[in-house]
Amino acid sequence: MVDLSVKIGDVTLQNPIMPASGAFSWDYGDVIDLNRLGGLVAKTICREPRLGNPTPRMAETEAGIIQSIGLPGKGIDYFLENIVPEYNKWEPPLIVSVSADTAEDFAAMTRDLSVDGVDVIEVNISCPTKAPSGGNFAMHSEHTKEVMDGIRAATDKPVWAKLSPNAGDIVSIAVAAEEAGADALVLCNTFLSLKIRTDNFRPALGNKFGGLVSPALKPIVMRMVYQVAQECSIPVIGIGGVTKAEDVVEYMLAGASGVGIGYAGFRNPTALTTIIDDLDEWCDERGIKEISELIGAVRDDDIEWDPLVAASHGV
Amino acid sequence: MVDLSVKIGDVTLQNPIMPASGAFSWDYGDVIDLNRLGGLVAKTICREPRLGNPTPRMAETEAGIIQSIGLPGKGIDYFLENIVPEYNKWEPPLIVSVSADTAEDFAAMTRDLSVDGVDVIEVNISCPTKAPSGGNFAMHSEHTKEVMDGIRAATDKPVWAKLSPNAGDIVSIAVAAEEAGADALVLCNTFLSLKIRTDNFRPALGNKFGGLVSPALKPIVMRMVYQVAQECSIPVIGIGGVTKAEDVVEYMLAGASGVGIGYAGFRNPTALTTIIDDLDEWCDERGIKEISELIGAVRDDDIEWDPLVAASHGV
Amino acid sequence: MTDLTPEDKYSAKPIRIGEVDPHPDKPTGEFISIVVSNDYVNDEYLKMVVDVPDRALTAKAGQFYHLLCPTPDGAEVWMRRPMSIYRVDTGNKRLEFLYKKEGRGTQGMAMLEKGEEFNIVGPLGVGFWLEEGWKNIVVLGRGVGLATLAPLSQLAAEHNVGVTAILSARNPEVVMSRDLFEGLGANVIEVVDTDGSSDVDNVEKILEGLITDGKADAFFTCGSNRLLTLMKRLGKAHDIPGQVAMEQNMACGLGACYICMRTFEVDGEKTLRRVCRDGPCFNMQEAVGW
Amino acid sequence: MTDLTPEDKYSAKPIRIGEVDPHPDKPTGEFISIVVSNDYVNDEYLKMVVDVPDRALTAKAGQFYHLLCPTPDGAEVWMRRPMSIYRVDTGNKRLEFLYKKEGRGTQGMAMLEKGEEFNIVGPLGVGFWLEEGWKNIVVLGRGVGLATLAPLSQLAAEHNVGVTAILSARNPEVVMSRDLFEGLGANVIEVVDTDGSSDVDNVEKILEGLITDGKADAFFTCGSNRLLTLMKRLGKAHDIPGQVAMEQNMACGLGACYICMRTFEVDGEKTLRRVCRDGPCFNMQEAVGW
Ligand SMILES: Cc1cc2nc3c(=O)[nH]c(=O)nc-3n(C[C@H](O)[C@H](O)[C@H](O)COP(=O)(O)OP(=O)(O)OC[C@H]3O[C@@H](n4cnc5c(N)ncnc54)[C@H](O)[C@@H]3O)c2cc1C
Ligand SMILES: Cc1cc2nc3c(=O)[nH]c(=O)nc-3n(C[C@H](O)[C@H](O)[C@H](O)COP(=O)(O)OP(=O)(O)OC[C@H]3O[C@@H](n4cnc5c(N)ncnc54)[C@H](O)[C@@H]3O)c2cc1C
Ligand SMILES: Cc1cc2nc3c(=O)[nH]c(=O)nc-3n(C[C@H](O)[C@H](O)[C@H](O)COP(=O)(O)O)c2cc1C
Ligand SMILES: Cc1cc2nc3c(=O)[nH]c(=O)nc-3n(C[C@H](O)[C@H](O)[C@H](O)COP(=O)(O)O)c2cc1C
Ligand code: FES
Ligand code: FES
Repeated sequence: MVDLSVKIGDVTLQNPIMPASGAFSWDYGDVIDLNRLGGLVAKTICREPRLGNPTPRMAETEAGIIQSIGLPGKGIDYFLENIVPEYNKWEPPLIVSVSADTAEDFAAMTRDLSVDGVDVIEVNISCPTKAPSGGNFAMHSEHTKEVMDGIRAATDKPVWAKLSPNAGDIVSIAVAAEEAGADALVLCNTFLSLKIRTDNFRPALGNKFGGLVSPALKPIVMRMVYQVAQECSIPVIGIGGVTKAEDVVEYMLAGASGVGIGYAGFRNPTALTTIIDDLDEWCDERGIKEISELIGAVRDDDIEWDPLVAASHGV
Repeated sequence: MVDLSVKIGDVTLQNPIMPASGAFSWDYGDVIDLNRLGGLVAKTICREPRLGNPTPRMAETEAGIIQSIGLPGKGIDYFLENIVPEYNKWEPPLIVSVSADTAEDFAAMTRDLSVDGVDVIEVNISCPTKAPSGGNFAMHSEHTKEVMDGIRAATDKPVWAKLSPNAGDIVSIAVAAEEAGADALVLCNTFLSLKIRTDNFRPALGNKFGGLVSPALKPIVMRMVYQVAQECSIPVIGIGGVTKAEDVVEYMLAGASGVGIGYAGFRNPTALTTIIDDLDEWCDERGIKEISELIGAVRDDDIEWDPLVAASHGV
Repeated sequence: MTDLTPEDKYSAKPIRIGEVDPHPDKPTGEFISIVVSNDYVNDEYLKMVVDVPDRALTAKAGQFYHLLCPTPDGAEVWMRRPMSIYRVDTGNKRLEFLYKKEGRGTQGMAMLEKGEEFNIVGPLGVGFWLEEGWKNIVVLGRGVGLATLAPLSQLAAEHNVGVTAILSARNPEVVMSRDLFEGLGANVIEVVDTDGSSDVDNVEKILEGLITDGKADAFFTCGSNRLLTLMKRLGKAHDIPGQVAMEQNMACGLGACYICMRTFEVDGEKTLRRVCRDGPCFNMQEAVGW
Repeated sequence: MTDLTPEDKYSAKPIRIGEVDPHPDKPTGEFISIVVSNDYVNDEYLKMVVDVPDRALTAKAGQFYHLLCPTPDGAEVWMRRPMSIYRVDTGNKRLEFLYKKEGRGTQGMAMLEKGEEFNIVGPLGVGFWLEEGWKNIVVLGRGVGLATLAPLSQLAAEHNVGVTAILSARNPEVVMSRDLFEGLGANVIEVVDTDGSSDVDNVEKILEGLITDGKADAFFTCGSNRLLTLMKRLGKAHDIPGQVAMEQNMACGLGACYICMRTFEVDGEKTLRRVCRDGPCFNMQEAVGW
């Protein structure tokens, strides 16, 4: 028996597998047993009810989709009254995700969400289609610091900061979030993208821009997780392109303590629970007793840097 | 007959199709007729002979490859004496690509490369595995400005600045390059990435990090090309994920005046000339007489921004 | 190294025929169906028949399945494609889909051959419903909309409700589903473009006749904005309730992603609803045409 | 919309059998070959025979083709796989490859069936060469290295050069290429692990014997570092020239990308060379073993 549990700060997850915000809801309980997941992650909520972006909100690309949903929802009051109880019917910890347009409202919303039934507050400071200072704070370390300071002061709940792959220097932003008191870092949100249809010369999405979601992006996020895990001491959660147990292992080797999964659950609603099963088996076959051993276990301390030596080692 | 020619500043290309630096050499003349290409783009050259990075230099990923070559080469003297004449056996303009570790050497090398037989100098200020101020200047607008100022002062040849998709604010960097006098902007180099093998827990590349090359990335670069073309008035060349004529059309609609092609030429050495043929046919079928009509022709001025109206339009 | 299979790339535990169902009580499942046949019914439309595990047979009229189509061009079809249940054949434990070959997904679907596996998720969404007191309903559809409406004839038959089905098509050859409707006792009226009988004016006359004859306790439609607009207008004028099945492109199909939004008007106020979970079958008077 | 094919995703104009060759004088081409057979020769190795357009037949011993393998797992095989020419059959206009089923690429290759198309680029690289005055050469190979060495027997036969081929294998059953070497008049010596005859010591004795008998004007090897090291040592001691075919993973295969580097030692100085263009066949004394 493998111990799949991981600790993200003070929160213990029974396994490192979580859905990704916005790509999941309790509706998935129609297909799989949600009690098996490491955590339940709600769709990002905003203060006021929002319709979201114009349709089409999704289009297929070469290797995945671009999407632009626009954070639709019924607002925070409805969320607390109806959606939190819906998730609380299940056992895994509830991670709520929140977005706001100003640092003040971010803090206020975090405070308002700090209620029983909410275990973790994930702050989505990286909505790709928003301006750097209006919801996409994670594009700059100063904005990150500012918004995270307010958030930290507003709650005693664990706060996880979701960062943006569109930022140029992910490490400085991660460090800013850590210094402001984040309990964990979630890497990453989606890649700002554009698809233009060659049949009618129009953008494929109603919102013009959208976030690219594709298994192909995993190596980019893997690099970010690795870089951030080297510099920060709080846990990192890797999100991007996980479709199988080996992907979870790879993220953990790079330094992640857990993963989030979006696309794979669209393709196969049984993906998340299957990955948990496969992860268990993968560890078992290799005699790994505690999956947490894998965190940061990449073997990169004895790389052969002399090209003349390396290229004599064969294929 | 379609006129496929495009103007990049003062340089006229017979068609918008060029190879991408580092993914091409005159050796491709063993398979295709290089005289058909819009331009010939040489591998980035550095001042001194360099071995490059330790092997393995390439590994397959979910949807493409990561690679880290490390700019090997025989140095600028050998380049001028042997490689420029090799390319000059063919007719299309020669675009040489150059990299240096300091702004001073960048300027000096640009000067040294400003010889007969060289038509354009592409400055690779975006080598992904280098530090922001040591070859990867395009991570910051100030570094970009500084290095480009020196380069501009050093030559009268057309200078194309190759930018990095790893930068957070591509527009500010493009603007900096334009203000410093670049004649065109080349978007983009590769995405800094990491792959860790789950069989031996080691990085898949000898250099640990590498650049991701994948058709899947095209929507990200498309967004950058669009954003930059909106803000800058010098021509843009789109590079990333072009594998077919429609991809060229899409880049042009977004604002590009030409494209560079890497991966597709590895997969199919006949790709570049085939794309030229297909592009000709694509325009012909639609009655497009001059391909330059497509530049920036995306129809995005009458987007329906009201989600209630948009979502009543059907699928 | 053991041989690789597509299962090495994506993780899933779809339920297979004959296997123990780990979640027999859940409303929706990921299933491996086996293609029994997949043939053209005319130039553009195909009918696919698949063997399915038991739970997949719980699908109701108007519900849909979300289909993982194979690739026609080497690149993956990244998103599932929603497809209405055309027929649930509980006796043979089979499902049927009637579909039009359009883009990448349906072209991939058309490549599937007898004996091949086809991963399907469902049943999904809110189907059509029959209300107390409805004795006769009118079903009006065109093209692939008929695939969605066809199971209504079965539902109605089970509830002893009479059905008049008006099937609209370009020409008599492409009128589909006639057998399915007739087989379950529906009164079928064909209208076609070639003789002008499918004109809105003529269809309106037919509908008015049915209303006069007391054959129209409720209206059902799908697939044509022209026909929806007509039925909405007549329904409003004559106070006849109705339902319409709507379409929108989808990702999750389960209600989580908010990609599949369409506009509805409720008490004079416009709002967005999810086609996959709030529908695809909606109160016709609330649907906003396109 | 017309039906999609994989050609809609990637652009290429490979030359097909019977088509006019647009570049008859170019040394390398992208070709569509047609699989004639693709069978296991033992548990791990397969031999593929393909029909090819004329120009593809210009391949020489030691040169290779770059193969666009189909996917075994749904994801594309993103890079071509280099594979030596095992035999050029000019009479039947066929090429043969002998290959070991390893990872994704070769697993995909093993799936190809008679009649299927296989996109190949080549011939590529510097092959083996015979120098004036060589009357007898010794070829020493193991496993898949023999695929690379086999065409040497043909080249030697054409130049009236005698060949002694030492074929090393795990057990007598998996000794491959015996027929190919013998058919062209080579003297074949089998050494196997099961009776210890493949031990370096024994192979060294055999080589010493051949040197003494004047049968070793040049050495050729491929595929085993142990055997390369042995031949290098003996070659150096007895002043016998030699060639070795090297391997490295590749992208372009044409010399452009500098991915396929291996270390060589020339005049006491180490340097890197491209396997695809500077090789794959190199002066044995310059090759650095692994
Ligand atoms: C609830 C529901 C039931 C349906 N039932 C049927 C049916 O029984 N028979 C049938 O032929 N068709 C039906 N459709 C339409 C069917 O889903 C589309 O024809 C199909 O998705 C087209 O995919 P494609 O790849 O062939 O086309 P493409 O145009 O290449 O698809 C591109 C994208 O747009 C989406 N898309 C395109 N057209 C539609 C559409 N009309 N509805 C939703 N998404 C679309 C695709 O799913 C895909 O994501 C139904 C749609 C819905 C929503
Ligand atoms: C010039 C040359 C000639 C060759 N001739 C033959 C031959 O005739 N028969 C034969 O069985 N094999 C031959 N090989 C080796 C063959 O290329 C590899 O076995 C094959 O590439 C493995 O691919 P894979 O996807 O099955 O394995 P994987 O391990 O999944 O491949 C992963 C990556 O590593 C590369 N790679 C792995 N092993 C090798 C290798 N030994 N050499 C080069 N690249 C490698 C692959 O091309 C791919 O890019 C030759 C190699 C070279 C360079
Ligand atoms: C339809 C959709 C909606 C999303 N909505 C949100 C959201 O509301 N909040 C958020 O933080 N991320 C959102 N994301 C991003 C995902 O949480 C995740 O970061 C991304 O999908 C990458 O993971 P994947 O490769 O496993 O899909 C959304 C993604 C998708 C596809
Ligand atoms: C093997 C390889 C080597 C490369 N070397 C260089 C280089 O020397 N200089 C440079 O500016 N870009 C280099 N690039 C980046 C390409 O020019 C190009 O930006 C990238 O491959 C994206 O285009 P693609 O998607 O068409 O491959 C290299 C790419 C590859 C794959
Ligand atoms: S498709 Fe996801 S909510 Fe409807
Ligand atoms: S594979 Fe590109 S240089 Fe050898």
